[in-house]
Amino acid sequence: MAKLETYKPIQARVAPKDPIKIKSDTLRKLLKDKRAVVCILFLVIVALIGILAPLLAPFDPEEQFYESILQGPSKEHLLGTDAIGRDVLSRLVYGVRVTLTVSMLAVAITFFLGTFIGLLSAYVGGWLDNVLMRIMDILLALPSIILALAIVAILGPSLTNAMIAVGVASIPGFARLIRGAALSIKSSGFVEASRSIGSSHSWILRRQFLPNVAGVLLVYTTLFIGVAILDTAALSFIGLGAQPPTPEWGTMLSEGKNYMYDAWWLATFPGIAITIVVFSVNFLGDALRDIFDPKSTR
Amino acid sequence: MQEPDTLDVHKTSMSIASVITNHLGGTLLTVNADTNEIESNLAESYQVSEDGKTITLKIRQGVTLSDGTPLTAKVYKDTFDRILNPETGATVAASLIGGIQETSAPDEQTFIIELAAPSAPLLRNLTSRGYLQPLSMAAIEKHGADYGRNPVGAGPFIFKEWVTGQSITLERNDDYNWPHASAKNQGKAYPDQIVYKFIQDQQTMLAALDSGSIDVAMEVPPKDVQRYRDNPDYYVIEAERQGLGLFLEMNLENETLSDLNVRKAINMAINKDAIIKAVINGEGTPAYGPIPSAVFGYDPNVESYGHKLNKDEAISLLEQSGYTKNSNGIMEKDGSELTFELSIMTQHNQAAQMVQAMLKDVGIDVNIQSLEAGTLIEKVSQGEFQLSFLAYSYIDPDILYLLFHSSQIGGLNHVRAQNSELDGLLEKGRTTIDPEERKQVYAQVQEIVVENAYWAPIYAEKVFFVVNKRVQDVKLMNVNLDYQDSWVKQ
Amino acid sequence: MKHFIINRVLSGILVIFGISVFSFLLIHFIPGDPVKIMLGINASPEQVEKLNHHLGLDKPLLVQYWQYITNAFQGDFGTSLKTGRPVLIEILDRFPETVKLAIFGLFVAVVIGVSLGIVAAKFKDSFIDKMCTAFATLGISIPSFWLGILLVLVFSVKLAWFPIANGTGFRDLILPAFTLGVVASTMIMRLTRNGMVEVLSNDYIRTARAKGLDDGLILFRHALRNVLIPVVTVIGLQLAALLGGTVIIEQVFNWPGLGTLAIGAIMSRDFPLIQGIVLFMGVMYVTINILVDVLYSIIDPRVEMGTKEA
Amino acid sequence: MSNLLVVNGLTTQFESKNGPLTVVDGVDFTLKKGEVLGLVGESGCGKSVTSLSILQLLDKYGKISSGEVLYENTNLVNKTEKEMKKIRGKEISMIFQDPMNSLNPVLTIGKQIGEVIEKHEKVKGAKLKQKVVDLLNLGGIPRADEIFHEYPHRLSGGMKQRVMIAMAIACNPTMLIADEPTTALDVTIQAQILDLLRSLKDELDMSILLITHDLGVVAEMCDRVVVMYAGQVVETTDTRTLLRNPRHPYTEGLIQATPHQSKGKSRLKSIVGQVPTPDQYSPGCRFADRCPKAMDICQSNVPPLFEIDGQTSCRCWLYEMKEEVI
Repeated sequence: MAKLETYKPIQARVAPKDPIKIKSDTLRKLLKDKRAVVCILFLVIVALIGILAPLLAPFDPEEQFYESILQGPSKEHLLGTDAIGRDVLSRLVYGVRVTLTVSMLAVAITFFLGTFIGLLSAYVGGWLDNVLMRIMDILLALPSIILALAIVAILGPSLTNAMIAVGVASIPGFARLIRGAALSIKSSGFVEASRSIGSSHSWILRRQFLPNVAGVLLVYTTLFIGVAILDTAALSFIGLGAQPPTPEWGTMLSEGKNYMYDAWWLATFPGIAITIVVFSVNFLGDALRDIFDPKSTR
Repeated sequence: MQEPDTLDVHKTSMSIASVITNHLGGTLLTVNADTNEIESNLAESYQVSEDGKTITLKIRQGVTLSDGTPLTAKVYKDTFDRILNPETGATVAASLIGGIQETSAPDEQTFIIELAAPSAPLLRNLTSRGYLQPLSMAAIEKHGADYGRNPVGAGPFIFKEWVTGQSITLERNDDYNWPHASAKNQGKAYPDQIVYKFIQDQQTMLAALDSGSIDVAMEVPPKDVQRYRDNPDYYVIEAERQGLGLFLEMNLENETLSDLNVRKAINMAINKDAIIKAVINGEGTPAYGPIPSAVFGYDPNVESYGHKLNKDEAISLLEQSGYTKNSNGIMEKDGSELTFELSIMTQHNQAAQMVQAMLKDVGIDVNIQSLEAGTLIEKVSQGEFQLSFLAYSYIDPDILYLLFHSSQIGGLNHVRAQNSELDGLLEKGRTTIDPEERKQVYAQVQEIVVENAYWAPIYAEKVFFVVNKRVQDVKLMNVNLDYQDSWVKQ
Repeated sequence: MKHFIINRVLSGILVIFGISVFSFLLIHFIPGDPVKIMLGINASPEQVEKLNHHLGLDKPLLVQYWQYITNAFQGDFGTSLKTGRPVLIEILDRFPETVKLAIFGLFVAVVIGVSLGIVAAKFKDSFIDKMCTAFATLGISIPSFWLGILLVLVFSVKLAWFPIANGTGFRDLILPAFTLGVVASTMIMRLTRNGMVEVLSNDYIRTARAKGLDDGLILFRHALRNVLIPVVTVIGLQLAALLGGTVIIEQVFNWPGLGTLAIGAIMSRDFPLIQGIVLFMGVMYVTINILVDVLYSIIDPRVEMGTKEA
Repeated sequence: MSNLLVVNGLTTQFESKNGPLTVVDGVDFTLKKGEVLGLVGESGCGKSVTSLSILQLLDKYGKISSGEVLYENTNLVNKTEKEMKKIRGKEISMIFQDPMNSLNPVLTIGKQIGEVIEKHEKVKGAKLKQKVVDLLNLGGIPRADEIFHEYPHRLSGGMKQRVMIAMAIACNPTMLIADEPTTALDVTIQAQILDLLRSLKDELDMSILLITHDLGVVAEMCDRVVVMYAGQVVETTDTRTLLRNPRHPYTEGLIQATPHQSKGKSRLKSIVGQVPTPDQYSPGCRFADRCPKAMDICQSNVPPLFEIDGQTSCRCWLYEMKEEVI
């Protein structure tokens, strides 16, 4: 039904034919790849901005200047002020903290639960695989906006609940991807080989599965960070995300929408911020995938 | 503007449905725009009995509904019976004529209403357009459950088409010649057709207005009105909203809020002018009492004894109650900080954040919880809240009964006011027919509400409509637009 | 073939049943009483009580669910609490608009995606290839609602090329479909590119060239059909997503699709309508997935129905 | 017999990070009408690239830098791509080594053969279908009308190669280039395919350029042989002379390394070392460092192609006294 447009097609973006393995010389390759370096640098800078927000932000993000409401970019307010006279630049800077923490934690939920379900269902297979996959089907069929709305409505609107909603809504997609990758490892012979020599299940999972899936995990996790940021913004856009006065980019964008005609800067700057950060995360994800994917077409 | 749920005026719970059905039907009585007095309309004349319990109305001759049924007293009797009949599950219409025990139509022209007790608001309610219009029982049987999408009435326009999710179209009723007295054009309405388009988002509505795909924009947000006042191609129609634009409710069952000093301090901390300027672009007036000047019974000297902005006195009041400012600037008493949860609807985000900052100045810490409409209404009616923003609109002071009468806890009496003297006055207000006397009663009601600071009223606002100059002479008939005299410059 | 479809349909029904149970419980946990919302703030407690009974909302959950399922089998999905009209009619009134937007959006996505994919593959590792991939990553990174707002601002307000909120005709369809298309095309573009690069390096393309066939014929008859296989899955996935009606795009463009209906239903806690919409989405999602698998075997003869990993 | 194809000084280069690599270096040979010419050498010596250069089927990194390819006395090298398209599959057609992947998996056999005829001979509908079925029968494929509708993945390797052959002879070309047609097949199928090729050659009066590394196949099929090493032709002679009296040490090495029942149980000798890559060529004879009979001169300068007798020529300083063949 109403789909958050972003995450579902991720399955199609990465069609792992062979298991992506973490190579020992990964770091060297990563540093060699120009794109990855640029993205990592940019993200580090963004993270720094977030951490040093109190120093960098010219004003307190929640301070209201009643006499300078809805002013365009000017000397003292570089990116202008919003509808109750708060400095847009300061809110964007503090917004980094909110956006990064929320997306990181949301992806953590997706990562842990998704990987667990994906690996379990691929490794055990049989009826468990079937049951788990049918549940995933149900969650996938349920329009993700309804799933997110329901979670937020039950737990009450707050940033943490929005984060949980976003995290949970991405689990089915993530789990299916991991299951796909794990299945291709399982069928590639050496798992049967090691089981035939009597190695224990936990050993196989730790030594065989995880290193091989690790590459895939890293790639998808990076891609899903972008998705988490967009989905949190989407939730805020329909008023169920961060609570006022938290300076969350999605809320700022949706507030900006109401001033589309007279205060263009309110929607533009958060929009650009989201796009750039998500772009760099996705670009990094692509670079990682090309590094780990032995049959990279590059 | 939202899509209505149904056009069956007895069953709808959305005001937009009454706005549209206004054009389809007429009212028994009407309110004179200037004198605010009640005048005859579809009822030529009306008499109220000595004890105020019986109202006799003479129905005007020569009026027919759009499906051909002639308008008679019997039509009104059947309509009112349908409202009172619990099977219909009538909504707003039922609350408007709650007091009626029984109606009768001895002959073609006389329609008699019997009341359990004299009800002052009833007469005014009979002027409310839309909800109490005469309906054709034949049409209701014919369409059955689908009547909501094929309404019939005795108004200047006839229902033509409803494209789900998009628009409702009304076309002119050519044999209409019984408009209200004050209309210049006494014949059929000039416009051939009215199309109501459903546009959820206000900015998109304004974009549609600018691009010419709509001529009239309803409920235009105050911040955008100035733009159209300066634009020669448009003209703005404004009216006082019959109700408070924004007020802060305080839950008396909350232990800290039960202390009058705290409630007064909150009232005095709020800078109403700053909020009016920021939130509604200055298009409103500060409110000191529970009802705005536009509603009958408003007592002007509320503005004198109402609580004014006075930070120092607010702080001293809190100190009187034993609070002292702690290290991080928040008032504290026996170790617990003075903090409240402010539950609001998302559209009040902006005002909430301003109030939050203002209360912080006097040492009251506020966390905002922005909920969507459904959840908020549920929480406030159950009393699961401390502070909450709300707005209301109602044509008669009797709304105060629903808001403050102790019997209404669980309904609109969110603050859980239980004041016997207030209850008595509210009941008296309902049954006093004589307007002057009724004003006295409501003056006392307002005084008690303000004294006890059950609320912190913030502002009364105006309702704005913007019309493209292409369409001339769009008039305002008690808060709703009337197109009887409107014509289009070709 | 038959055996495969039957077991897919069975598992599909299981999923739909799961959806109905899951969404029924989910909805009832959401706080907010539909009647109170419906009657608005002027409602007195007695009226709320009367209406609750009238609509049968005061019965225990299980009874309500059982009643719902038995009616559903006879095609009666209950009536919307808000408008009193049968849920099925409410949905079918809105569904054509969503289909129009979905199909047109997908069309834009496929046209942009496939063409850019082929161009990028043809000029592999060239500047053009890098540009196309960057565009694809950008397309996935832009918040689609912001893109929508920008397009409205530029094309409808400033340039007035496209009307705003004046129905769902062809000219109104262009901007929303383009917004959907741009975001969706990035997936298709990436897959087509990678698929095309791989296919072009295959021996049978060299055989086709050895037969002296024209480049166009080789590209479309030989190469594209092989690339279609992975691309079809993503198109299927996206069609299911788009048919779900994208809430946000519909709100930005004031499009009367299922997305807006769903949001309205949730806001007013119209349980039967929410239930109906979710079920409708589930059925559509399952059918499209089965269709994609069938299409899969038509395009790729090597796929014997049933052996392909679902 | 008149010459069908004359290759003079053909040089093909591939772009690479550190400058162009010459994979085919000044190759000359001629293919006479009705003749089967073997092109022999270890894998990596440039024989496949030579065949692809003739039809200009190189990928976008390779190009013919010099030399000419005279086919019925027109030079193919300076023909436009459009003109080449008329020749490929019509005048000269080609079959490849790995049949498993040479047929498009998503198109039926009938379609893939039919499209050649459609392109070159504008035949359509039922007539086309009949022609394809005849070709399948000609190719020795049973149940031709069923196979017509069948998809490649349902056929065995040998069957697919037969389809490839049917496809190649669809417009009865005057010349067929077969790039290691039987290498990927098992021995029994190999013999059948070679018989098929031989019978088709006679029936359609078609000459064949047969690329292989297997001297057994050469012995069975070829009239004359060209031996290539490291991008150069090192020996050209008729098959009988080659097997009985190989001149070039590399050719000797090849023969000793090929199992044959005449050799009984004697151990096979393999040529020491590997084929050098283009950037490792020695200035002199490229086989020098692997040649048991290498002399000083071999290290320093490149031996020309010496004409030994009317039939044979050899690029080796051992035969220096014979006068040179430019």
